[in-house]
Amino acid sequence: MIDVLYFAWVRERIGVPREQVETQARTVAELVEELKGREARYAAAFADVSALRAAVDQDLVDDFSASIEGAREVAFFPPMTGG
Amino acid sequence: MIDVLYFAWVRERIGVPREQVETQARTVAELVEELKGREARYAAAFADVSALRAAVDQDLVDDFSASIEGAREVAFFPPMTGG
Amino acid sequence: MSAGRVIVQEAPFEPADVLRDFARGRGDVGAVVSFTGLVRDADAGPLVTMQIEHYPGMTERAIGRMVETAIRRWSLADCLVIHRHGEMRKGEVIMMVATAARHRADAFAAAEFLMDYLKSRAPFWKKELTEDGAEWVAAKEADEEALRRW
Amino acid sequence: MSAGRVIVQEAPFEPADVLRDFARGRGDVGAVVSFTGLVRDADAGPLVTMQIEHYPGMTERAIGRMVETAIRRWSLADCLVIHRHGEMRKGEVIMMVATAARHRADAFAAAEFLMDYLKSRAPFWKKELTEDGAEWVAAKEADEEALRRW
Repeated sequence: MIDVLYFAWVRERIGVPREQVETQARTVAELVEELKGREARYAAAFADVSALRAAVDQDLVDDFSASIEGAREVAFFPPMTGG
Repeated sequence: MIDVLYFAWVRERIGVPREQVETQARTVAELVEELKGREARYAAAFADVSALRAAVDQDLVDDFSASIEGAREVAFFPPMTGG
Repeated sequence: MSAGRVIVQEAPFEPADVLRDFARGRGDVGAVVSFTGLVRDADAGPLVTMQIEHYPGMTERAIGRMVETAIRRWSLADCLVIHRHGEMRKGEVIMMVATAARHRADAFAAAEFLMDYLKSRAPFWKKELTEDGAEWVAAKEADEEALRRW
Repeated sequence: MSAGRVIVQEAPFEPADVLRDFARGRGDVGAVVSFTGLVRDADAGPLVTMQIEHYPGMTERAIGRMVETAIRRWSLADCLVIHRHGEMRKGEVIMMVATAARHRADAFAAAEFLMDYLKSRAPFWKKELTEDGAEWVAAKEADEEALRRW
């Protein structure tokens, strides 16, 4: 079980801010593929992964090939707009 | 008659902050030559003109060939250290 | 050198009060730079409110690392970041960065570095509400570009 | 765009109080940058006091022109320079620059431009008094160099 978090318009499209997911995925990309297969709202949220960023255990990953093995939480969100 | 002003260590070497000078000088450089001829303290203050800056009527001049004709005041000082 | 300070909060704050206490009473600080980010009208038109979402936990962690890097790289005497989340109106303060160093070039560079990183690498997302509706602010290519200079 | 403000004074002032009122209550300002210059220990050792001499009249005129240039070049919404002269102790505020713009890059660039010009083109001369005696601060080649980027 892994906590999956969504922020900004990713959260709005998926409809929940976080959920627990039972997964065999070993990378962020594999997790995305699993989620896309679930329901239309996931497919909509993950349609263009180039518009998305991810963090594994609160560390931003460089790309979606990053491992999630042993991770407690994975988060998906659009590019940040702080400051 | 022209007002000649001195600042920082130029003022300290010459011993006065300002004075009125009767001069025929047409440029800053000519004024410097006249002043150097007056007394040792002027010669000391103007010994190394590359260490000095000048302003004519409160405008910094690029070099000592600047005209002082019609000017009300000329100032001499070391490079500025504001901020 | 200092540990710096990172504050993430919903409540409004007054940058003037923060600046008053920042890096004072020290003999080694010649330069203090502050940056204040304010809610302004959207590029699309007059703003009603701005909402800022963030990722609790990751936010403090990500900013903390930026602050550590800045302190080390520019030998800062002190460094502070305060960033709000939640809802705010036009003219309200969103965030503030302050840096203190012996010389001005270090204080300026560190503040700009922090701003560039906060803009694109701290987990905040802005949503602008105008008369025409609500819109998530899009990240700008220029902001990504700005990171490359560091 | 604004006319900006230049203040040259002997009296101490509190940058926090200045920042509190600066460029507030406007819808077009997203970024405010402030720089505060403080008296710190001399490179030669612990400082007793610093004395700053200036050229009354030329000072206001020279800074006024720098401020006008900055406002025009970076489309500043507001701009302020306060610079003290006379005697001050370690830790006291010497001067302050504040800039306000729509975007952060303009506010930062304008503040750094003003600092670089104030350093080498505004008629101030600093004298440091340490235990070893009084010494006029020498202009640095690095400060002259800094002007070339503008």
